[in-house]
Amino acid sequence: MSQAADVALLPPAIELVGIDKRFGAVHANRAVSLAVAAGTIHGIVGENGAGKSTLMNILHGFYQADAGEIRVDGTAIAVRSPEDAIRAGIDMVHQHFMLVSTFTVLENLVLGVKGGWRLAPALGRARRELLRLADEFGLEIDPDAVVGDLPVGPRQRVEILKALYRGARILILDEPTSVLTPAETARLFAVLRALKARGVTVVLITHKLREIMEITDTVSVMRQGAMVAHRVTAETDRESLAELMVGRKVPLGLDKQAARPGDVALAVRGLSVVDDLGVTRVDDVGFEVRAGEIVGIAGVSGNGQSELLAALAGMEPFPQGEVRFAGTVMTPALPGDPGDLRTRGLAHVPEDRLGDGVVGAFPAWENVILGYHDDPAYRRVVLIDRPAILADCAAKMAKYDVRPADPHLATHGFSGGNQQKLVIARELERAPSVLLVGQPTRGVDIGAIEFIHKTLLAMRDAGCAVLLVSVELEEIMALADRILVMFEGRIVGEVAGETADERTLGLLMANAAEGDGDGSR
Amino acid sequence: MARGEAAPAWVGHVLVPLVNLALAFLVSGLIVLAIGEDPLEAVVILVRGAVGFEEAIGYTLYYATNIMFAGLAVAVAFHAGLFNIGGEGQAYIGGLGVGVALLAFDAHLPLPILLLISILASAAFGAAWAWIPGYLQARRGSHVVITTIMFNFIAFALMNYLLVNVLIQPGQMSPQSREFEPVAWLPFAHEALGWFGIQVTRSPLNLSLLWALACCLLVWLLIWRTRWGYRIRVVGGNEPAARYAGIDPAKVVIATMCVSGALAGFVGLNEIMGVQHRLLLNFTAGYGFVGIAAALMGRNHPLGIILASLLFGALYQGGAELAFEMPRITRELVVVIQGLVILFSGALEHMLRPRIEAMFRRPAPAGGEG
Amino acid sequence: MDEHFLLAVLTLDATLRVATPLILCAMAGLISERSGIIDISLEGKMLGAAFAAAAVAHVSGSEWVGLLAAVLTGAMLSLVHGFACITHNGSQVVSGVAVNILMSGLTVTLGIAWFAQGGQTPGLGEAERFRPLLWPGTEALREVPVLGTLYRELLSGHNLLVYVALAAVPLVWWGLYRTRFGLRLRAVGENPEAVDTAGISVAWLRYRAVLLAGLLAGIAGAYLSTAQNGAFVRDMTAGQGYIALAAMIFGKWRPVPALGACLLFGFLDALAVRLQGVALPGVGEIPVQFIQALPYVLTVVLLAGFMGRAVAPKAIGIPYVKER
Amino acid sequence: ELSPAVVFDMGGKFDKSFNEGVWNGIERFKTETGVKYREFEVTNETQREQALRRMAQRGADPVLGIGFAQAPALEKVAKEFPETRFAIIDMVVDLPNVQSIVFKEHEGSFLVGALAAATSKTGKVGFIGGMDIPLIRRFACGYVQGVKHGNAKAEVLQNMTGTTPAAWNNPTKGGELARSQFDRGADIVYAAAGGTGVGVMQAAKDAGKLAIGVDSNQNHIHPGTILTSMLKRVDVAAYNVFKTAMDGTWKPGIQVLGLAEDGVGWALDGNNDKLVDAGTRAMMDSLRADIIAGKIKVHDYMSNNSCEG
Ligand SMILES: Nc1ncnc2c1ncn2[C@@H]1O[C@H](COP(=O)(O)OP(=O)(O)OP(=O)(O)O)[C@@H](O)[C@H]1O
Ligand SMILES: Nc1ncnc2c1ncn2[C@@H]1O[C@H](COP(=O)(O)OP(=O)(O)OP(=O)(O)O)[C@@H](O)[C@H]1O
Ligand SMILES: [Mg+2]
Ligand SMILES: [Mg+2]
Repeated sequence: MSQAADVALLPPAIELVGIDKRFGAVHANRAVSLAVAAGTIHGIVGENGAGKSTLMNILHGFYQADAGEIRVDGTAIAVRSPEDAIRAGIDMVHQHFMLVSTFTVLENLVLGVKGGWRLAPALGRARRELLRLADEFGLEIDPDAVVGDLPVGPRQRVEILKALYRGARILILDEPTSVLTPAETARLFAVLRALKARGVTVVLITHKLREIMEITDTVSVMRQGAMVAHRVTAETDRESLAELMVGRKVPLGLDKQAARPGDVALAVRGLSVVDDLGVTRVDDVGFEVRAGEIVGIAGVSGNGQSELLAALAGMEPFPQGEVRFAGTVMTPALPGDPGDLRTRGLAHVPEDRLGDGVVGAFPAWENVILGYHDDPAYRRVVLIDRPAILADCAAKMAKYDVRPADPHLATHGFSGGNQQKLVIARELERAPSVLLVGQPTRGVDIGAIEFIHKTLLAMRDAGCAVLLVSVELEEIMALADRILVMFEGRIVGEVAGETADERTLGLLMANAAEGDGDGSR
Repeated sequence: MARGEAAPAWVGHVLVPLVNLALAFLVSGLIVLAIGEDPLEAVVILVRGAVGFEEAIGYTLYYATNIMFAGLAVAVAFHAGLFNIGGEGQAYIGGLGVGVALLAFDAHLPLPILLLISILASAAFGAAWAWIPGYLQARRGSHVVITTIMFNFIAFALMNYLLVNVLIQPGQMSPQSREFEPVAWLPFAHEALGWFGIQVTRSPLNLSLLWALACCLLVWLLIWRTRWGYRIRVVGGNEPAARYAGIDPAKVVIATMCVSGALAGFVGLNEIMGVQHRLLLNFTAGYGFVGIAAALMGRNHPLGIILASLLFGALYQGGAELAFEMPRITRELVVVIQGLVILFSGALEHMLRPRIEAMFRRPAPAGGEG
Repeated sequence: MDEHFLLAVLTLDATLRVATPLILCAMAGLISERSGIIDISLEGKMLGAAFAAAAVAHVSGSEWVGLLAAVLTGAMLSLVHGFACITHNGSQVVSGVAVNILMSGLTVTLGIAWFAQGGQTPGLGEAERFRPLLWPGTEALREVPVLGTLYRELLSGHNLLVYVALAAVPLVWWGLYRTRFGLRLRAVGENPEAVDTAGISVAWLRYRAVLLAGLLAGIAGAYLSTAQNGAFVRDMTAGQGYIALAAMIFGKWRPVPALGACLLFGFLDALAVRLQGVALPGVGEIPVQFIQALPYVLTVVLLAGFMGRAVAPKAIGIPYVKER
Repeated sequence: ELSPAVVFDMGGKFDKSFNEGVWNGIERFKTETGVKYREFEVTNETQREQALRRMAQRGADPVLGIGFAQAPALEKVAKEFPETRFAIIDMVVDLPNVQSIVFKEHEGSFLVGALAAATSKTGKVGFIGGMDIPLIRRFACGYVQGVKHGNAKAEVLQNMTGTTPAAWNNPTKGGELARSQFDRGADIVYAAAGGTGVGVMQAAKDAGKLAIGVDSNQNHIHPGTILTSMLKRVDVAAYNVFKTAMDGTWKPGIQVLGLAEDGVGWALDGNNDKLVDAGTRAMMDSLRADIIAGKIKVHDYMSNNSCEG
């Protein structure tokens, strides 16, 4: 990047000066200052809970800072609400999508836009503008699709279109890529570059340092609420950023031994799953997973991976097929029961941890027994054995470095990464014979990713059969011994782990996906 | 955030509720003043009438017993994510169970067995009345709020029919059954205390208070200390997670509604076996609805429900005393005061909380978790 | 045959009369709940408004001023409800219960204080009530067989508020689905954060929703005391607010199905009234209590048999708190 | 020195009928004698006993309980306070210190039924009760006999308002019931339903039909619309309890007040005299005389829990 040195000379589009924010006793932002030059892409990295989202939410007016100043194009402005921010041209794509899932794309688009009281003209205008934007940035989307029916990739496109439609000059994206496939990420970055070319200033939060290196001009690092470093991207590298974030050296590669597969632990034959609307989501799928190997399932999200996992875990009945595991056979006539499967040694890390994997309102210790609540070890006669569970929870928290290590904290009070660690601890610590894992590191910081990957490999080496579903190609390639590619409910290819590379896999997924370009349905 | 709480616990748990209560009384006082009575005197009469003498305490506790049962019923259902508005009907039918059982057996069996039968009958009848809405919710998706409202009306029609046509004491004007044999009367508190040589004034307070307190303990154990309660809370907290955990939400919903109905049915135990000693119309007197407020004010926790029930019991009894002593204060004005208490202590409980807690906040520990 | 036809028409006519307050309240509840605020206080608002309407109509001599008072009362109670659960994040159910209890006591207390008739308001004269409106041509069409009867009995001859209730349904529908305000209202009941981050005030939107609900419940109250009846009587709402709530849920929080549910309730009620004491062929005379329970039983049966799961607005009942 | 007390029942003293009648009577007593009384309105089953006992404890005498539902409580309390004089209306409590006053509602209802039959042009009349309970059946049964006596072919439509306590305070439902009866051809409706009757009378007025009031004289509510009111002189009864206690002529025992005792009757005043012509008046007088003389026997539903005698 030749213009790297110029970046610092450009006038700042936004300046945050001495932003301070407390949530109760938690000091989320400590006198944070940040300047982002106009027309550049600025990255923010930091561990889970470092205060990145808080800082950006303050810039967007969602939270109010306790102290500090926000300047846009050099003038201090008061940002008391998102309305003020939007008026100043600041818009944000939030970490958790801010979409109304029962609305269509178009309706979501016009939600925040001012204008007459009748809806029809506004929708008409939005439709035209949407087509134009889609054209200009390659952000195609069906304006009449109901958002709840869309896969995450297109959903995020809606979020970006929302901001563009409102005429954002400064666009904040909070972990936009954590839910995207590489192809989708690439398209997002193309959009960001196009925006940059038109003078839009972009702030990008991500945990993936590769992406920081790829797209940003400058980058800031946050740790424990404070801003610890600003760097010009071209003048730094992943290792030093990782060290700045975590405060220690983080090895970025995994040393993985060759697998020593044993007996078949999980056998799937002719499995089909049909959803509530009668659409076939999994179509005649068959494969085997052996003890001591990791089988990865790659694919663009929404191609049946979720339904496959749900069916294997006994959560979803299926009209066709047969699943053999630990001496039981699940068939349409004999549907499995998740509780029973668990006692036979099946563990399941669900894709959607807050949706399926935990009860948000429960304290951590209660979620650590979810699914295993009938285990005699957790009860005395009829009453549950609280001390035992608390001790168990504390042990798991220590082993998996869950922060804060407080078993009594409500689960939704943990960051997503730490929630994930809780779920993983719960499922892995039972020494299962078969482990189903969906998106194990979605939205998790690099320190934690490293830990989770190591743990999964250790499980494999201990003889567990692991079925890993992930949209992160990098992750699949790093972990899986065999990789199956799923497309439209079918398995369209298999690649050995050591020979796989991003190009072949991407091609497999892309070739197959040709007819379904934007993934929206 | 729990960790960040810097104000002492008593401020949140004692002071704030007291201030809210005072506020409710302040507004009530203005109304009392407006009708030309002395508000201070009214407060004195109200408080004295609620807790000032043995009989008053007896009545307060007697009302609290009913409200506890009804509140527990609402709370248990709430933990499974169900809004059971049908406590009134379930209590009514629970009372029917007690009545029918005692009419059948009171001449033949001793009290302990009759008590056991009555507890079982009220629970079974109440549970049965809640089972249908529960079943329909779980298996047919019929919204439990509608069905329980409907079942309240149906319960009243059923009871009206049975009392007027079947159970009425022959030759009686009043649609009520015959009086049970005295052996089938749940001992009053004044009688029970009398066994131990403690003399207190008579009141309708009876041994079902003990059962209510036992139920509070049992509900607490059930909800927070057993895996059945765990299942209930998982279903209420996150239904997909329940499915993930191998818990069948439909079964839990049905079972929880039955438990809820059984608890509501115990209102019938207190009223029919404990106080009225006969089956009669309208003995539920709206306790099922007050139970909703008590449960929510008590945050669906048995301890909170006990406190809320005591508050409501005191208002019932003190309010009656107030209407008795001050001719210009009608029973409707007492209802107004009750409404204001629910408004300020329940719905507006967060109004002053932050400000009051801020006044007592200790400086936050340096360098909070970040 | 002709007589049966007339009776059928008259039953439908009664259905309309009975359903009117239900429709108004169901629409009120729908607007409020679509914005995420549970409205158990329909009963109390309607009661308060009924009292205000009758009291003010009596004092002023005009049903219109009474209606205004009713609407203001409904709105005021909505503000109380909103203050508790929008501004102060109180429990919506507790707040609703409080309003109901408060109104049940306050209406009678004020009634005794002002009119000394035991909480009842003085009976209203012809000029102080909403009287039936006779549509033009009713007499001319008198002799036309079927149409004449339908026109005379079913369409014409209701008071203004009945037509207001009927008009409220398409209006609410239009408002909800065809205006920007409606879009935002529905959004805030599903995902208030999305509305907030779009730069729209969640609180102000919800306040407007509960105010509209208060207005409609106010009209329902005025209907009870100044149109359908000619005075306020204590607790005269007799649980209709709850029935309206049930109808709204029955209608899955949508205006037209909710209207259908209200009409169904009204019809079952009107039917039950006419079945009392009638000996049914084969069964003989059914005990009156069973007939009285019939509407409720049928509702449950219909609900279980023909209605899928009703999905409530996602954010309903949850106070919108950003920082915990 | 006399300190009388009254305990109203759940309907409350302003229930537009029965309790309110009592209230009117004792208010008259208060204005005439200047003696104040204590009062209480119960809100649930348990308060009856509490209130009665509290009255007795406070030295009230006599203590008047209103309504059949108070009988068990009054019996209990009267035993505890044998020195205190008690009275109960609508129910018999057989104790040496209790005066029980019951009315022959069926006789009064018979009379207004006969008047309805004589006035009806359609040969169909209606009856609207609050709740289906024996007392109301007694009203209905007497009314039906009166109607049939006046016109053997006449038809009586009957409706009950509800099954919850709201049945006594639901004018809307009352009005709807009345309209349904008008729709079916009735032109006179007798309401024995407390506050619900307000709606019945309003509906009659709106429809240009006639209504019959109950308990107290309700003719003034809509002059020209109320054919008559079936009077149940609880006001007189209540007044007498206090008055005799004051005079020292109070006696325990059972008083059955029928037409002969002027305990029940029908109301004729300036508000309805145009509705009842001279011939009809004469007929009513002779009917009354016949009942008193025993020439006409009005069957009491309570005697055999059936309207067939
Ligand atoms: N709404 C809130 N209420 C209370 N505390 C909060 C809230 N949001 C954030 N916090 C606190 O602020 C701290 C910073 O959170 P923030 O969301 O900014 O982290 P982050 O850097 O975005 O983390 P992640 O990478 O997990 O998204 C957290 O540790 C948390 O304790
Ligand atoms: N409602 C809340 N109350 C308290 N703390 C909260 C709340 N919401 C978020 N936090 C805190 O904010 C931090 C980040 O939260 P956020 O929701 O951004 O996490 P996340 O994106 O799910 O986490 P991750 O980046 O690990 O996936 C966490 O440390 C958490 O403790
Ligand atoms: Mg974040
Ligand atoms: Mg995050």
